[in-house]
This record gives sequence, C-alpha cells and structure tokens, in this order.
Amino acid sequence: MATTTLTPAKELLSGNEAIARGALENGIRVATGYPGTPSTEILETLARYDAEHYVSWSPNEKVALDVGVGGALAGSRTLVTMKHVGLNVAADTLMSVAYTGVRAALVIVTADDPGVHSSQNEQDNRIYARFAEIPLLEPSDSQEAKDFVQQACEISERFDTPVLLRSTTRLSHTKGMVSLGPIAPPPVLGYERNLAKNVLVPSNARVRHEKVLERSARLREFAEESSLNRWERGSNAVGVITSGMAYQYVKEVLPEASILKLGLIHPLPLDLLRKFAASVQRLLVVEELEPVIEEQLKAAGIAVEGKEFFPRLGEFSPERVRQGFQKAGVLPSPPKNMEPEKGLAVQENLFRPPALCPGCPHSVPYLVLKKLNALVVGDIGCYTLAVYEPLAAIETTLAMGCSIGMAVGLQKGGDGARPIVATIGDSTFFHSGIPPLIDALYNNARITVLILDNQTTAMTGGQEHAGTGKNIRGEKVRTIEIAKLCKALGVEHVQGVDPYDVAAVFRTLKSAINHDGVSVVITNRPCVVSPVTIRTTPYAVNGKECDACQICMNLGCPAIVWTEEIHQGQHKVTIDARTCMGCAVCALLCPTEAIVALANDPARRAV
Amino acid sequence: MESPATQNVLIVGVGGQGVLLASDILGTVCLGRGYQVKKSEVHGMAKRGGVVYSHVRYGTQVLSPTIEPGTSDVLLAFEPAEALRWSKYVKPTGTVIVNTQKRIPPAACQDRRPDALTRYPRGIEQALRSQIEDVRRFDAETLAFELGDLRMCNTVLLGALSRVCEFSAEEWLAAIEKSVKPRTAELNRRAFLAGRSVEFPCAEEPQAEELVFEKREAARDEAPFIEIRQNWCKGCEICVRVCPQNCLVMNGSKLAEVAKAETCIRCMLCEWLCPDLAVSVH
Amino acid sequence: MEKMTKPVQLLQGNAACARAAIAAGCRFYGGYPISPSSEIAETMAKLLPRVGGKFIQMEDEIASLAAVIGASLAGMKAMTATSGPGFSLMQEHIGFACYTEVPCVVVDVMRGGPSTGLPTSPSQADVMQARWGTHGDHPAIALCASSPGEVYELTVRAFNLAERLRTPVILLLDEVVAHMYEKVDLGRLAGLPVEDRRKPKGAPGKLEAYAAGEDGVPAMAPFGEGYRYHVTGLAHDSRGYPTQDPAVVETTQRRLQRKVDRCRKEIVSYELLQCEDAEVIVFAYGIVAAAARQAVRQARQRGIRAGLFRAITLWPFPGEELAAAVKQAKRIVVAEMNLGQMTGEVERAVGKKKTVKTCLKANGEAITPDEIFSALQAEDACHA
Amino acid sequence: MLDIQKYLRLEMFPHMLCPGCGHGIVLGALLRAIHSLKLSQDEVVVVSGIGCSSRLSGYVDFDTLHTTHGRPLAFATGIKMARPELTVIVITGDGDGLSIGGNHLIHAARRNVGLTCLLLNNEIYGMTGGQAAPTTPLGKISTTGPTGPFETPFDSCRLVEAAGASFVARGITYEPATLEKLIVAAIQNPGFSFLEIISDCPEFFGRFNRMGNPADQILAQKQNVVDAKTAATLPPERLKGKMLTGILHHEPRPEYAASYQESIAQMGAQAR
Amino acid sequence: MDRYEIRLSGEGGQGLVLAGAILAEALGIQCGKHVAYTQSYGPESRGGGCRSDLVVSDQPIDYPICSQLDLLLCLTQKACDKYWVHLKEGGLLIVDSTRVTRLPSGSFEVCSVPILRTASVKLGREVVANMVCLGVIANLSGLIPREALQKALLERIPKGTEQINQRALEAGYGLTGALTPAMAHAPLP
Repeated sequence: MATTTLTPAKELLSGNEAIARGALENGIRVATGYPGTPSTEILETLARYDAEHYVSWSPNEKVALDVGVGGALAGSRTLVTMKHVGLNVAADTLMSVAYTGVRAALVIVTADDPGVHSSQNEQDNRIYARFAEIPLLEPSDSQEAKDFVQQACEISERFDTPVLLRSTTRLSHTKGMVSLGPIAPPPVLGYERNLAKNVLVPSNARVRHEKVLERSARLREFAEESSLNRWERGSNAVGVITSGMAYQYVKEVLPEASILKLGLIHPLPLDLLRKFAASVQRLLVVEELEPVIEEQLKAAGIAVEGKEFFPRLGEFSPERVRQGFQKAGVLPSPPKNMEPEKGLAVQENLFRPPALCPGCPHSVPYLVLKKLNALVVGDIGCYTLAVYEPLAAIETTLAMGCSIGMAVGLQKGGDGARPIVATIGDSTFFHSGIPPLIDALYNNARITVLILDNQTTAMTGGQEHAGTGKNIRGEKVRTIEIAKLCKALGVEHVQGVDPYDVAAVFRTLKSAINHDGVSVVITNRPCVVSPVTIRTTPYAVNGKECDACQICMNLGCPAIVWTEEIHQGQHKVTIDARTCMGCAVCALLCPTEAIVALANDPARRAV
Repeated sequence: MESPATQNVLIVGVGGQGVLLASDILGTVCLGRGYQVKKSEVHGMAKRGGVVYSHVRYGTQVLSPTIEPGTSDVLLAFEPAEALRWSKYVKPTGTVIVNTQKRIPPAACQDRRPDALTRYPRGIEQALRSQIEDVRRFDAETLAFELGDLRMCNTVLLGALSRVCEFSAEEWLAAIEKSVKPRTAELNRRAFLAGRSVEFPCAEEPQAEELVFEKREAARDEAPFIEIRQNWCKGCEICVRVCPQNCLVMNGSKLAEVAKAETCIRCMLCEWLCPDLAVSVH
Repeated sequence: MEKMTKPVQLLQGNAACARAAIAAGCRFYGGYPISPSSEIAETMAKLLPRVGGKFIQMEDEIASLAAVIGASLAGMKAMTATSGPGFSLMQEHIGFACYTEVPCVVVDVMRGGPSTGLPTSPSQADVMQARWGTHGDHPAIALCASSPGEVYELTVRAFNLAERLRTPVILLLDEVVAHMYEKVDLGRLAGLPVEDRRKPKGAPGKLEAYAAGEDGVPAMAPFGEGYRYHVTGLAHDSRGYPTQDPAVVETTQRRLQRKVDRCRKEIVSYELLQCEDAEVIVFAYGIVAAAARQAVRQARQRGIRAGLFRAITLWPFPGEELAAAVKQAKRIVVAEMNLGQMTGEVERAVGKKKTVKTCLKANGEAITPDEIFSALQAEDACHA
Repeated sequence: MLDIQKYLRLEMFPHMLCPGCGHGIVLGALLRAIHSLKLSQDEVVVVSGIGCSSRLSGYVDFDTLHTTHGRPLAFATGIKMARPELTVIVITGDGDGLSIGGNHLIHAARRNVGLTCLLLNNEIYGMTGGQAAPTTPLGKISTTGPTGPFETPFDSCRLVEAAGASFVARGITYEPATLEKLIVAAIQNPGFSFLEIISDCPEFFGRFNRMGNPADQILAQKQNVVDAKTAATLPPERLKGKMLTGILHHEPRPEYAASYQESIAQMGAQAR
Repeated sequence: MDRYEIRLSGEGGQGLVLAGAILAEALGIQCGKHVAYTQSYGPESRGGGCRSDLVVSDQPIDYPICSQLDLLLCLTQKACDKYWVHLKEGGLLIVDSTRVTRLPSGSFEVCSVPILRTASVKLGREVVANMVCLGVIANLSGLIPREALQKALLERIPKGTEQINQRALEAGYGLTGALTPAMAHAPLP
C-alpha cells in the first residue's frame, strides 16, 4: 500500500493509485466521484494524502461531475472519478459540459469493466468520447496512468474541454512500478464570468456546438503529433494497432510485431494510422470490447482486421490475444488440448460463487421476502448477491436506483398478485433512490421500499456517504437521516427494524406490505466488514443436537457448511469459527439447541 | 518467447484468507531487489467468500500483468479446491504449495435433494499430483493456530513459498515488517519462519483417491410425502415459514398447502411445529 | 392390630370414622389438619399403610379432595375429612366429583363459624353448605351421626352410597360427636355390608365412559387398566368429551339428579322416638338429637306428649318421612346448633298447618336437654 | 416414522386452540416423547387444570383427567399414590400452575411425588381473553394490565427448584426436538419433574403486544433464551434478560409414592 | 346406676385426659357400663386449662355432655373456681391441697388431698399425679372395682411404665385410705 510519508523514487502502485498520484503531482484541487468498482480507490487514495485539495464522495456521478464542472469553472484543476456505468448517470452533464468547456482542467476518469467482474454490464465508454466529441486517453500500465493525468490536464486546459481518462478493471487493480514526482500545490485560476460560454440557452448552445467542432478539428491535429500515440517498429509482416491493457498482451504474445500503441483514443490520429497501415503487410486492431478504433479506421478507408479474431465479449488476457493471433494465422495453431471436457466439468462443479458475508445484515430481509412471496425488485449493491441460492429472492437488477421506479411500474402495470418490494441500499438510495420515491408517493403507488441501511457503501469496500456522518476523509459531518427524509417526503409508513431479529423483520415487512400506499422499512445494522470489522463471539454447532434440518443454511451464510455426519439422510452442519462473525441469526433460526455461542473464540488464542 | 527472467507466482484462495496481503508482500520483496513487478487481481468480491487470486510477475521486464495458463512457476494455494481450480496455470515443472484446510462453500451444499452433487470434490491431492510433480501440501492453518492466531495462515504460507523463491529470509522479513501492523510484526515473523521451516512431505500423504464429486444418497427409497389435513389446519403459517425447502405455501383459503413436495428433505419441522397436528411427513 | 380386633372398644367419634372407612374398603386418605377433625387424619395415617392403603397430608383442603378424586379415579376408595373452613375450600371439588361422578367420602366435622369461628366448639352450621355449597345443580347426599357408634355405621354407609351411585357423599359430624368416646361394638359392625363400584363388563376397549343404564350410574373403570377415557369438569357427553349441546347437557344434568332420586328410599334414614302419639315433636340431628332424646324423656315424665324425629340423612331431606311422622302432632320444635338452617326445610315438609318452633343455639356450646325441654313446654320458640 | 394419530382422539379434531397456539406443538412433542419411551397408552395418565393448555388432555388417547383451575397436580398426586406404576403427566398453564395453583406446584415439588409437570407458559391468561398472568413480563400489555403490569413475573424454574423439585428444565416450542428430549428426560426422572415450556399466545399476548402472526412469534422465541450449558460459559452481560433453557437442575432423590409403597411393604402389608 | 357425671380438671401436662380415658375404659369396658367420655380441646388446653368429662350410666346415655357433676376433681385453683358451680347438690369435690387453697362452699362435700406432692415427693415423678387421682377417685367414689381400674390402666399406658403407674394408683388409694367410700361424703378435716 502506498504511504505518504516516505516517497521513494519508485513505488508499486495500482492503476488507481497511480491516477491519484498523478492528480497530486499535477495540482488537482478538486476531486469528486461516486464509488464504483473498479474506480473507487482513486479518491480513497487521494483522501489519504494530507494536502490542500478537496476530495469528496458525491451522492451520485452526475452530482460529482456537476461539482467537478463547478470546480473547473472556479479555476481549479478537477478530477471526477466513476465506473463506466456511472458515466451514464453523469452523461447529461457530460454532453453539455463538452459545449461549455472548462476553465481549469476537468479530467473525468471512467473505469470500465471488461469481463464484468463487478458490474451490471460491460459497456465500452470509449464511445462516449466520440459521442460528446471530447478527448479520451487510455493508459496501459500504472506508470502511464500517472503520466496521462498530466497529459489530460494539459489537453483539457489547452483545448478548453473536459477529458476522459479511461481505465479498465485490469489496469485499475494491477500494481506496477511507478516513478514518482514531486507533489505540486494546486493553483487556482479564479472564476471568469462568461455568459455566452457558460449559459447554454439555445442561442448560446448553437454557437457552442460550432466551437466544439472547431475544437475537434484542432484536437485531431494535436493527435497526429501527440506523444500519447507511439509507433513501435518491428517486423513489417504484421502491424498491430492497440491500446490500454491489450497493448501489454500483444507485446507479450507477439513481441516482434510492429505496433502502433494509441494513448489518445479520441480523436484518432488518422494520418499516423494511414502511415502505419502502409508500412505493414497485414494490419490488425487488437482492442478490448467494442470495435471503436476498427470501425473508425474502416470508415476512414483503412483496411484493417480485428473483431473477426479478437472477441467483442469479455476481458482480454495473453492467452485470448494469443488465440486471436492464432485464429488470424499470425501465430501457429496449438496442438489439440488434452481432455478439455474433463477439465471443464471440474471447473463447473468447483462451485464458489460470491455470497453475502457471514453476519451480513442483508441476509435475513431477503430470507423473509422470499417467504413472503414478494416480487423483489433489486438494485445495485452487495444485496444483489441475494439473487443466488439459497436466498434467491431478487428478481430484477438493472442499474443504480432503478428499483423504486421499477417497482412503481411493476405495481401499476401488474396484476397485484404479489406484493412488490423494492430493495435498495443506503448509498444507492442517496445515489438515485429519492426521485423515484417521490414518484411513488406522487403517483400513489402501493409498494414497499426496503432500504437496507448498512451505514456504508459496502459493495465497493465501505465508503462513507451522506448518511454515515463522515466524509471521505473520515471527518464528522452532517448525517442525512433516511427515515426523516422519507417522512419529510410524505411517507406515512416508515419503520425501522433490526435485520438480525428474524421475527421482527417478518412482522415489519408484513405490516409494510399490507400498508395501502408507499411504505418504507429501514434496516439498522451496519455492514460487518466495512468500514470496520464487527466480529463478536462466534457460534458453533453442537453436532449431537443438530437435526440436519438445514434451516440455518437458508441464510446462505458462508460460515455454515455441511459436515460428513448424516442424520436422516441429511448432512449435519458446522460453523466455521474462522469466518463466523457472531451475528447469531443462525442460532435464532435453529429449531434445536444445536447452535450455541462459544465463550472463547477458537480462531484466536491468547498470544 | 517470453522473457526467460520473468517469474510467475499465482496466489489463490478464498475471500478473507489474506491472499492480497500475501501478494503485496511478495511484490515488496521483488521491488526490494529492483525487479520489475506486476501484480494483478480483481477486488470487489474479495470479502464475500468468493474466489480470490493474485497474479504476481517479476523479472527484468514484465509486460502482461496476468499469467498465461501453463506458465506459472509457483501456485500458492490457500485452499485445496482453489489449488485444483488454478492448477492449469502451473507449469508441469512448477510447484504447488497448498494449505490442506478446506473451505467448503455453502453453495456447494445447497442442493439438498438425493442424487444432488456435492460440489466440492474428494481426491484433490491426487488430481493435483497427476498434473504437477512438486505438490507441497501442509496444514498451514493449524500451524498458524498453534502460533496463536489463525489469521497468520497467509504468512505461514509465504514462509513455505520463500523456499522456492530466490529471495533470502531477510528480504522477506523486511518486506513483511513493512507491510503488517507493528503490533503483529513479531507474530508474523514467527509465522513466516515456521512456514519456512516446514519440510515436505511434512505429513503422511492421503490415500490416492480419484477426483470425484459425490452424489448424495437418499435416506429412504420412497420419496417423502407431506400430508396436510386441511380440515385440521387453521392457517397459522408456521409450517410454511419454517420449511427450509419452501415446500409449502399458503393457499387461497389461507391454509397450508404442499407446493413443491419434490424438494422435501424430510426434516420434519413442519410436522413437529404444526400446532394443529395437521401435517404429517411420510 | 390387637386393638383393631377387640370387639367392643372405647372409641372416639373421629377414630370410629377412620376405622369404619378402612372397614368399608377405603384405601386412600388425603387431608389437611383442621380442628376438630384431625384425629381422623391421624388415625388414617397410622392405620392405612397397615392395610396397604395410602395416606397423604396435602397442602390444603382443595388439594386434599383433589388427591382423593385422583385416587378414586385410579381405583381406590378414598376419603378426606375436614371442618367448616376446609369444607368451604372443598366445595369446588365436591362439584367436580359430582359432575365427573367420582365416588368419594367427605367428612365435615362441624365447628363454630363463620370464618375461623370457634375451632374447638361444636356447631351444625354447615348443613346448608353441604347441600348448596357448590355452584350449579347437582344432587347431594349428606349423612349426620349423633354418636361414635353411629359415626362408624354411617361412614360405611357413606362409602357404600358413594360407590354405588358414583358420587361424593358427605358425612356431617360435630365437634362433640367427633371427640367423644363411647363403647363401640366393632364385632357387630364388622358385619355391615360393603359395596364396591361397578366396573365395566368385558375387556378394555373403547369405553363410552358416561353411558349409563337404567340406574343412571355408569360403570366405572379405574385409570391404568386400558379403558382410556376422558374425565372433565366441563359439560360432557356420554363419551366424556366436552360439549355445549344443550340437549346433551340437559340429559346429563337430569341423569345425575335421577340416579340419586331413584335411590332416595335407600338413602334416607331417620329415627323416631315416641312420635306415634306426640303432640309436640322435636326435629333434631347430630348431637342435638342426643339432648333432644333426653328432653323428650324428661317431657314424657312430666306428662307432655313429646316425640323426636331424628334425621340421619340430611340430604336428600327426609321431608316425606317427617311429614308422615308429625301427622298427628300440633307443634314441631326444630332444635339445631345454628340460626335455623334446617327450619325452612322442616316448614316446607310439614306444611303450613303445623306450628314450627325453633330451639336454636349458635354460640359454640351444645344445646342442653333442659333447653329443648323448655322449648317443648313453651308455646313460643326458645332461643337458647 | 411415527404416526402421531395413533395417540389422538381423532373424533376431537380439529382441536379448539387458536391458530398458531404453541400448545399444539407441545402436544406433538409430548406424544413423540411418550412414543420414544415405548410407554403403552394404558400406562399413561394425563392430568390437566383449566386453561388453554389444559385442554390438551382431551385430545390424547390415554386415561385423561381435566380437572379444576390450578389443581391438576393435586389430582395427579392422588392418582400417582394410588397407582405408582403409572406415568402421570400433568399439563398446566402459567396462570393455572403458578397463580391459582402455585401452592400445589411448590408442594408437589417439595414432596417429590413422581409426576411430570409440563407448565405451558404463554405469559397471559388465554382462555379468559388475555388477562395479566403471574408470568406477564414487565411492560407487556394485557386486558387487566392495559399499560403493562408493575409486578415482577415469576421465574417458575427457579421457584420450583427452590421448592425441591428433583428435575427442572425449560424448553421452547420452537425447538420441538429438544422439547421431546426434555420431556423424555423429565418422564425418566423418578421424582417430581418440572418442565416449563415457553409457548405462544398469538391471539392475545401476541396481538396485544404487536408481535406479528404465529409464525413471527415462534421465530422470536429464541431471541430471549440461552441454553444453560452455553450460558455457563458466557459472561453475565450476554445473559442479561435471557431465560435459560435445557435441564436446569437434576438431582434425583427418593420418589414419594415409591417410598410410601416401600414403607407399606416394610410393614408387611400388601398394597391394594 | 343412673347417670353419673365426672369431671377431671386442672392444667395441661397433668395427664387428666389419659386419666379420663382410663376411667372410661374401666367403667365402660371392664365394668360393662355405658360411658361417654369427652375432653376439652384446642386453645383451651394450650391456654393452661384441661378438662375431661365422663358420663357413666347403666342405661344407654342419651346426652353425653356433663352438666350436673357428681364428682369434680380440680388440680388447680383456676379449675376449681371455674367448675365448682356445676357440682350437683350433694356432689363430691376433690382438690389438690397444695394448689387449691380457696375452697368454695356449697351443698357438696369437699376432699382436699396432697395429690401432686404425693406424686412428686413420694413417688418422685410428678407426671404420675393422674394415676394418684384415679386412686383417689376410685377409693372415694366407690364406682370402680380396683381390678377393673388396674386392667384399664395397663390397657392404656405406655409400655415400660406399668410399675410406676401402678404404684401411683396405689398411692392414690393410700392417700384416702382412712376414708371409706361411705365416709367420702363426710367433710374432711
């Protein structure tokens, strides 16, 4: 982990840490964002540095970008971070700030997730750059990640444009060596009143659109010259156009090829590309996800190959890139693999899906909702994991904050056969749950909104938010109370419940479901792993008493597993004291005296 | 084709086992030597009982942050099934170091019906050995526990790893000290040394067993039959609520009804907890 | 043991009661100490185990009668003994025994009341309690002895009636009778017949526990012998199962009444002394009847044509018998150690044409022969 | 598998208890316990008092005695004395057993007469419509304690143990298998065995105190209990407000009816 | 013999209940007469007073309670003060000479003898005063043959105490030895 006090010349930094470092070295004064894997650590790293810069979590990406735009207009270099889908939320602002331009630099980090490691889709945000007509930079290792921040700032200010800096999960989460530079104090340019530029009334907007196109033209010229794009000469048999992480794989797999490594993805240096194309016998584009470069090249009349060999789906890896080159005939085909089928069967059966943590306060509400036969409209957060067996309670998950609005629609358009419950986390509620709740109230929906308030942004590792009473730096700030907020909006039925009290959860949810109108239930237990671990005395199974009814296993708690001992055809269970958090819910459910608290934690011994 | 100097170490385990800290320490050791290092992992599910892995590559030049299958020099597995899952990444001449303590995921036990597969296999050791010659298995957790804290398991495993890497014990210990909380530095040091001093094979090897996912056997030949005497049932909902298999539902007359008899595991809770004695499981 | 076999013994009333109970087959006694009945318990505690019976001192009178009913259900003839305050506590279970038709004998040694009253002084103020102390309708059988020898006889009879009719039978004594010693000829009394409850015929099986024949008395199976039936104090049907069906409830109520009514002749007993030509007849029972007997002799010596009707069975009230006995008499003097509890019954029985006077005393002292003699002489009632 | 119907008076079903009444669960556990002890139906007597719980005696095919309010132990004492060979089980409620019948309870315990007393505690008077019981917890609503009683409730197990019972245990209806085992152990103890069973009254206690439906209530039971074996290892702060379950006291001593029988034999008399 | 009423009175511990029972046994069982024997009970006995009453008759006894005493024995002043009024005309009052010092006067005969002192000093056991009483009563009343009384005594007393009780009985006879039954009715010196 990077530390602030000692600054050696080189450090092992993840892509995200490197971006943060880049921001510090380049005088970023305002940094905002909303947590989202794989972007989260950028702001977290920034917040750990004790400097003048302002770092904050915003309730959502659009707000973060708005703050960022303001920061830039005020004359401070600004960094706004989010995951790929976050940019959809911020897209409204993005599309227009592209018109107004910035005063100081506005760098927007979009962290894409090829392979969908931790997201709801694998959209390719390079397309946003074309859409908004703004530049997009794509580093391919930690060093570049840092360096590109500087470039991005300079481009942003030179061309008066917001700049997208695209990372991917692999880049963000790979640690590599980074040479460190001095941390620069952030300058402030000061605000400048400019109504024609900053007020997008139609008459101004029409003018600004023109300016955007002019800017694009200048940017294209810049691209041809920029050091961001690098021609690595090699064999002229094959030329490869690539960028980002794919570049590393290409280098690994096909080190002898000529490579045009693009750092500036939009706009493309078409002249340079033509020259490169002309220099090689065969031209391939190796890009993760969408054929963004490939199609532009084809549109420009440059003959390239790409997506016919390299998949549009999923994350690249050296072997996938190798397979692509093999498919393209660039590399010899491998001998037939030995017994791939057997290997596959083993992989399929080696079952270890992610699950809600031991002691997770979300488990019981979903256990209950399933029993209540509710149509559970999910949202984005850890609780999405309740879609898996055994909880298997969630029936839809779409995007941040969708649950409440969808619930309204499901109710209004539905047959009323099942109660409709939107489940949403505290952070997601602040992100984009409030307007749809207003909609539900305004339009008199008959839905229940279950706000799973675990007092953190758990899925991304425990970030603070408006409801936690602390800011990103851990300083005490105002708490926005969800219950009060709901009541203020006009929700008549607002109830809190302890999610570890199974009976209370049943009781509360049932009464909420029976309420004719919008009802809100708010759970009150904190996440047991983030931001701090809450571990009490673990529980254990007294095998003698266990009747193998498996009711405890319905919680899906990872600490509870089968033993070899069989009772009436069923496995008895045991609790892994190493992972048990001591929430006691399984003990509450156990219909015998089998699950008991341990006086002494067997996982730890006095040292 | 790849740089002969590049070394690949794949560290795998289950969320919460300390895989990432272990790979951080390895990265720091490499950095100390002035090597190029890349260390790649995916966060997010790490704390959620899911699969956790970290690719560590070091040498004079490192390009791809991830390791290609069949090219890893070492696989350091915190869990046997994870060792099996990632074993294809290891060179046949490579080394597998594996902690023998199993972490059976509940999902592997979720299907409670007869004939269902338990999705955690037997015979992992045998399967590993059939692919890689140098398999070093030991109970790192017990060793850690005996040292005073189960969580030292990752450091114990690093100790075992240190025997197959080129770095000296001093280099490792310096990196460990840098990476852990001062409070636990001494314990970590002892854990590392304990792991380092393990000689392989360290214990009796288990009997060779074919890799197999076991099928559950039915307790009885005939399938369970749930009988609900509707005229006795008063609709209190208890049976519906307690059934772990969700076999029962409340019907339109607000009485209990069998919905999914086939999932019944004959746990008897519905019969035992029916206050109206209206339910019998045959 | 030797004493038990000696034919003529000097016996206390309470001891005679205990001896008689054992002779009648009683093998269970549950009780709680209370003056002036305690010697019954003491004697039972000593004697019962010698005949294989069980004695238990319970925590109160309520529990005592409960245990008695339990033991009776389990097949043992059973009894308890108490005095006024304890008798009050037993009322609920007397009702229970009536309704569930469990034979048992309750001895009430009457003492001065109300409340704790006069624990060691005689009284006859529980006679109405014996009839109406419980709630609800049911027949009552109460016998009253006036000497230790009679205590013995009536105890045996109480058991016989209880067993024959499956109902609790109350034996009323008073402090004087209970505590006095008299010669009792056990040899003669040993010959008294003993009756046992009728058990169901045939092997155990499904038993309609409260189905009765002509006599209205269902056969009674002891617990633990395979008949497996239900006993409840709730209104129940012939199976013993609770019911609220008015027809069934009414049928049961009437049967309970009828089974006693039809045996009335066998139950009712009394003693007449010189009533044939009497102008004035004393109605008395218990120890008062002893005083009355002396008073009647005194009166006859003085030329007054006096007679005595001594009620032995108090409930069912020997009304018809009394009416027949006093046919020729002009006046009836009711002498009792209370404020006239039986007087109303007597008035009802003899009709309005007869003058009914009273000789009452409720101060803890026994009515003396002189007091009754005065009443016989006087036109007006003598309130001693 | 046991067909519980063998032990029932089928013609009495469905029983009269309210939907979700915990007492029915106890009935099942009791029958399974009797079955597992291989007791013949002819050697079991079930005695009960008055109240919802006490209605159970009517539904089982043994010799059964439904007595008066609070007195079943006294009746049962008579039965056990008369026939010590019988297994006499007393079913009573918290009002029946602890209020009106409290005296009988402590004396039965003291006497150590061989009865198995199941006290079904639903913390309220159910049969009469939800009045305060001697077990109603502080602050809980009843019709005669509309703002919650100010009286401290009984801990019946401690009471009975102090009174000298040789076996004292507590179970909950949510643990039917454990309950069965406790009943078996209680019956096997030769002396007076007391088993308090925490049961639910959804109709009154649950409704008045907003505890949800029967299923909610039964699930809530474990919130308030800790089993005694575990409790012994836990620090006091973790036991605060919790009731102990399991066998709380077991110290066999001579059983009353058997001792009496023996003394009869010593006198050379023949019993019955 | 017609109805004859005897009352033994004194205080608790003086054994008068047993004395009454022996008397009843002797008269009823040994002599074949009708007897009705009653005692005082309860608080009265605990409060110090003790009384046992005996009605004897050749005919069946109608009324078992004493009201006109033929013989009254008083071992305390209190008993004497309380009961002497029930003495029949011509009845016999026997008192302990040490405890009863204020003698009532009336148309009855009084016999004052040192019963208690005889038991404590002469026999060394005050508890046998009741047997001394029996001797006195038997001797003065002439109701009971000596053998009947002795037999009844053996019937009722605890085993092992026969000798001392017999000696006490004899002492009772001896105390009033000079007085014949006939003389009993004469006032004593």
